[in-house]
Amino acid sequence: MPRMRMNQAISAAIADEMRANPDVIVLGEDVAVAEGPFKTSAGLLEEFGPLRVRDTPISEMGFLGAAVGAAATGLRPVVEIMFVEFLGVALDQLSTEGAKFHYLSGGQVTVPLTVRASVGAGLGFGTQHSQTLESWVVGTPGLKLAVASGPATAYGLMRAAIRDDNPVVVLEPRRLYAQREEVTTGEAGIIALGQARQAASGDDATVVALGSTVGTATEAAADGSWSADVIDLQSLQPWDQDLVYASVARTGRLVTVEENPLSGGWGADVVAAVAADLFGELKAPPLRITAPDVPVPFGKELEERYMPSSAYVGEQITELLDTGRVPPPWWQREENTP
Amino acid sequence: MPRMRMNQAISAAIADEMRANPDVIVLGEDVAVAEGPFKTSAGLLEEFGPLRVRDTPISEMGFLGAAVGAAATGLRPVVEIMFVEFLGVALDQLSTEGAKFHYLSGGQVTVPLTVRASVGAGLGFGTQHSQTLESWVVGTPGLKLAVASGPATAYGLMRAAIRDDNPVVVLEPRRLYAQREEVTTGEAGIIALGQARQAASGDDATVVALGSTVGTATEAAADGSWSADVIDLQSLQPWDQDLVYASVARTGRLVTVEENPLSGGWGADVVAAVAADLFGELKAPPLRITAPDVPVPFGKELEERYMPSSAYVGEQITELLDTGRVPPPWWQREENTP
Amino acid sequence: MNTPLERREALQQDRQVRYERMVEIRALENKVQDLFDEGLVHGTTHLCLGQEAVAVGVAAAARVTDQVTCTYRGHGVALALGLTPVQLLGEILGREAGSIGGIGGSMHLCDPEIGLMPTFAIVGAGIPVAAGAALTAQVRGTDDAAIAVFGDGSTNIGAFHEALNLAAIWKLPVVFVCENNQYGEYSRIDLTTPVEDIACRAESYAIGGTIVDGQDPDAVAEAVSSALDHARSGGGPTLLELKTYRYAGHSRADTAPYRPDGEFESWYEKDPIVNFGRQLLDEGVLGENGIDEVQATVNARIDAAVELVLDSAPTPVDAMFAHVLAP
Amino acid sequence: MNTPLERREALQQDRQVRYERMVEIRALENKVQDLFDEGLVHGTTHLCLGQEAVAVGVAAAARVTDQVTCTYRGHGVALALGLTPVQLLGEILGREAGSIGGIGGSMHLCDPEIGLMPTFAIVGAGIPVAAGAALTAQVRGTDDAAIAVFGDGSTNIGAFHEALNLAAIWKLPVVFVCENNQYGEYSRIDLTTPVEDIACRAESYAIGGTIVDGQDPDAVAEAVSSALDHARSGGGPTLLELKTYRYAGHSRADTAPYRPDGEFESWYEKDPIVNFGRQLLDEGVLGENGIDEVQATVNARIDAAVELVLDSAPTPVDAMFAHVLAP
Ligand SMILES: Cc1ncc(C[n+]2csc(CCOP(=O)(O)OP(=O)(O)O)c2C)c(N)n1
Ligand SMILES: Cc1ncc(C[n+]2csc(CCOP(=O)(O)OP(=O)(O)O)c2C)c(N)n1
Ligand SMILES: [Mg+2]
Ligand SMILES: [Mg+2]
Repeated sequence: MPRMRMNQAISAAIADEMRANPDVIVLGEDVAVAEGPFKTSAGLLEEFGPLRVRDTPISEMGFLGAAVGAAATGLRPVVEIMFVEFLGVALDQLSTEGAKFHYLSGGQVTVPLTVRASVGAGLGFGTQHSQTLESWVVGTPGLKLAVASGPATAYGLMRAAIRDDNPVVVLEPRRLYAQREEVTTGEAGIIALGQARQAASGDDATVVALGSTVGTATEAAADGSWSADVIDLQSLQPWDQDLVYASVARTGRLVTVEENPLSGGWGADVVAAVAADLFGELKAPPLRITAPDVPVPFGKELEERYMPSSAYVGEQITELLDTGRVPPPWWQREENTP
Repeated sequence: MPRMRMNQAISAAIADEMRANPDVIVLGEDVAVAEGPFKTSAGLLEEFGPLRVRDTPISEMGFLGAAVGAAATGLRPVVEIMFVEFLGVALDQLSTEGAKFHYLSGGQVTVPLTVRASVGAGLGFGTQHSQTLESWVVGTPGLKLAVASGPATAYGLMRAAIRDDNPVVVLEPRRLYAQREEVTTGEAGIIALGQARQAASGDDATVVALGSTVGTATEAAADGSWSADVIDLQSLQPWDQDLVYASVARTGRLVTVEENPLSGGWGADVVAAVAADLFGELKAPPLRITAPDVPVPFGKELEERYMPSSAYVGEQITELLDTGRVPPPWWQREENTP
Repeated sequence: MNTPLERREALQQDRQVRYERMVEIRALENKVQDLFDEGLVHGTTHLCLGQEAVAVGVAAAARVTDQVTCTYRGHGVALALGLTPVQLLGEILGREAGSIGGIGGSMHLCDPEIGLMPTFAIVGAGIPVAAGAALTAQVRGTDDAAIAVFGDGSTNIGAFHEALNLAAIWKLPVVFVCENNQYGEYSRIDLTTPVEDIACRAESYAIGGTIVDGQDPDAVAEAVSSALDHARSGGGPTLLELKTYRYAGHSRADTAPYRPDGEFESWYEKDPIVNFGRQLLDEGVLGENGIDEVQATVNARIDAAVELVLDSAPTPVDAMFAHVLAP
Repeated sequence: MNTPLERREALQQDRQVRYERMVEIRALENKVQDLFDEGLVHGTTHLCLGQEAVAVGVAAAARVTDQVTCTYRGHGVALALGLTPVQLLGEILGREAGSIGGIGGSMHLCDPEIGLMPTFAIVGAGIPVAAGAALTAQVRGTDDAAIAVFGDGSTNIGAFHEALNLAAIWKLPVVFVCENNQYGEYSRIDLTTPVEDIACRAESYAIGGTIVDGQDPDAVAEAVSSALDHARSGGGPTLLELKTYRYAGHSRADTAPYRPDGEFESWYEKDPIVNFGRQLLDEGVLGENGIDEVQATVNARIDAAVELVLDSAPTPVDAMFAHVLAP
């Protein structure tokens, strides 16, 4: 099992799919010659040539739209949106065109498109380059959405996304690109979309995490005075109700750990579903641990506070278990309100 | 109290603010000479002239961006996005620029911008012109979001939005434009942003509705074998926790009625907050009544089925009260899954 | 009734069929307006009356394996490409017989067999998508091409600019066909667009830009053909501006009160059907009673289609759950 | 230390100050690189080394009441407009002393007093926003104007096209200043842009498009001035293409290995600071030791600013809760 960084795992996943299928192409700003601003397409131009690996002009609407058209006519484009915020200039092509083509062709046209985007805070990129923005994507029937939590899931989800016949968005927490771990490559490493993964086991709570917060939650669970199932959701649309429900049915407590602001965050969907369907099984109120409702601040210390840390996750869960009540978030304790 | 249609109420609200403040201007496609595709700017060009009421080229990114710039330098633009889907070609200016200017100026710049958009199904406009898409807007710190539920709230929210020093999105359920009611105009008719309204009172449940579903929920409550507080949320960001919590604390049951698909819908935020903060007070699981996770279909009968009807709301709530369990949605009963 | 493919082939081979198809488009659009006025059409609809030569010229020039994107004002292009009146009316009236089973309505047609990609209700959106279809041809090394058909008003939106730039730099085999019908919704083009001729915008991308008489199906077919040849031979994209005129209002109930007096009349002198009919008579392609015969054939066809569709099964409710995701 | 307004006025009045400001920009950018290499800068930063004449020329031509939008590569424009080295370094280093209190970082500067609108980290986004600032002037009937400063690569994005079209049709008092520094990130312009001169894109909007020597602050100031005059007198927008060159890589660690051999050297012969300094010496505006003196003054100022900022209070954590919403 090779040990690799997450950006290497992504490059490897794309390369493996490109080897397997000549229809897979790669588009994006500086993905070819420069091998991607985050080196997530290393070696691709060299191996697959300029017909299949292309640097684009700065025009996300244009090249994402072209990718939709290419996908609808037989290719399997992998498009890089360098920072997820740039979807703000291109969302129409993803959500209103690509996601609806299959429906609007009566099933005659498929759009096997993969849209990769880097997300999240922690590297000092500032307010316009540090959000996670799952909410822009999640309420769109016709789209799938997966989020990598490290090299192995990045590899496995990327390959599944490229093989899928639907438009799939894969979000890559930017601050994990340099993280290393052993990665099962090849067919065995592929992770089915819609399937979650149990990252740790325990009895006191079910902690559902996504992307960058999987590590945070796992660390918190390892340190804790309590033990929990930590579930790496991996896919957000669709999400794995079976695994989450089975765990909550056992632990009786649900906690979500989210890097996004509270409002509109993905955890609300999970909490709402569990509260509806497992009402009788809950021993404590569901707890969402999130960032505050503020734009992502610059500054190392501020950014670190903005994102839930493992210590903070640990404290919040401890208090939930101790009191049976949802503890106030750190900013309320410090009397800060956005 | 004049009786007016919702589009007339909107025109009146804008006109009243334009009279009160010469900085208010109106921009959009065919809002001037043609008085708006839905006649929501009737009389404005005539009264306020072409300097302040302007038809734009088809370029939502361009004119929304111009509105952000105008707002940041002292005007109070009211921008029409004809169908909310068109935000897909312009979201950057709303969410990544306008919403963050105040923050990114250290409070030196304000952006008193109002973005109006028509939303929703029911008029046969098809998949790309029938969504509600609150989810594109709601998770953005720095933005406010209000939704009209009829002529009176359209008037009151519009005036509040134009007066607000922040970017405010006001969504207008398209199929209510022709609805009539008496409208309190003038200062007394203004509705503070962030404040909900109790549309009906009762004991068995708290039914939280928004926009087009307010009428649906109120009708269901009037017919029902049960009685409920029906709350017209009016604002979604921020939303009125006080009113909702006070009601749920009394009724012990929460139901949201949403026109959007289940995934990513606004009701999840409300349910998650209530489940966390009023866990002990809930007598039954929270119920979300929504549209299915499918693109909005064309065809009168399909569209009508797509949107929750008052009969359906009535049945679902009845079953919740009878069984103490969340009833399956209609499509599950009919063994349809998207 | 012929299949879409047969209809397309006939049109490509035969100028009389092109004439007939223009007559069919007009008759069908008028029928849609009637059905709308009778309250039988749910929702909205955008007619291409007056623009028939564009549709037919494009379809005559394109190969069946070329891909075409067009807009909500796409009934004409769809029929010209080969979509049958039943497929079209079925869609507009929400029947299973519609080209996508009635789930889409007037703005959403599609038939991959004849190269009709899903049509677009978002202004400008089809332009980059056509570039993408051309990318497929380029990557696969076929000599297929793509065509984007869009309006004059759409040339002010970012997607137009981005698509042309991308296609130019990659020399994609795509032809950008701007139907300049003088209006975007209720606004005359000069109120929103500072240039007289949209073709001049080609210079921003160092590609060819040509003004074409959009009222003449032969001229359209020729211009599109030569742009397609250029594209197929690796020369990259071309922008064609087809000058034409929208006879009806923007959509359904719009009576176009904003039109200056006499404008409609002066364009009607250039009516594509009247003129092309006259030309085919002169050439002897149409016989003495040819015009009336074509009209009668077409009317019968449309009437039969309307009857068939009105009698056919409406789209069932559970169709909304199909094709959300590919398996 | 002078206030931003004083700094701006001095620059507008005095060509020697313009020279000094260019030297300051360069010294400051070099210092930012040093601080970055020392690990003191969190995040990323985009230097405008080589492009100093653009910044200074624009600031010299603009009134203080004109509004300017610029990009993440905006340190130079900000300093030229009057932002102090302390405000800039404070922002980059995340201190309360920063122009927005350190909450934004290198890409997010702002000072309304000198017309510096919040700077943009999204390519193209500032272009329509500048058109909007011009709209305010037009609606209010002042004769202020707006200026958008953006890169060559940004002219391929939709917002550029939409903003120019809108400004043209409304004759907004705005000047579009394209800093053509030959690269967008790691891609040479000819890989992404099919035209040689971006100025030609003005024709798509029937507005003036002019190529300007972006290495000469006088030429820049003159071109911007005359475009501003045109704008103020109701003539509408102008597109200026300022040919210049980015000495550093795109951001932080990029060493620009993709540059062809000799390219940097040939541009360095046109170095704006060297050339303008020489010119001012020739003209006698600078005395014999003027160059060294200016450098010494600037160095001292920057060193003092760095010291002051490094000793100053970091942005407190609770600052993230301020200014999310206006009261
Ligand atoms: C992005 C977007 N903005 C606005 C609209 C509303 N709209 C529909 S058609 C139309 C006019 C388009 O004009 P043109 O491109 O000239 O095409 P035509 O209708 O004349 O064929 C507008 C503004 C839309 N569908 N999409
Ligand atoms: C919409 C968007 N796409 C991509 C980027 C990433 N990006 C940042 S700078 C840059 C290059 C811009 O080139 P140019 O406009 O020439 O400006 P320069 O950096 O040369 O000043 C790119 C692609 C972005 N910030 N925004
Ligand atoms: Mg038109
Ligand atoms: Mg550049």
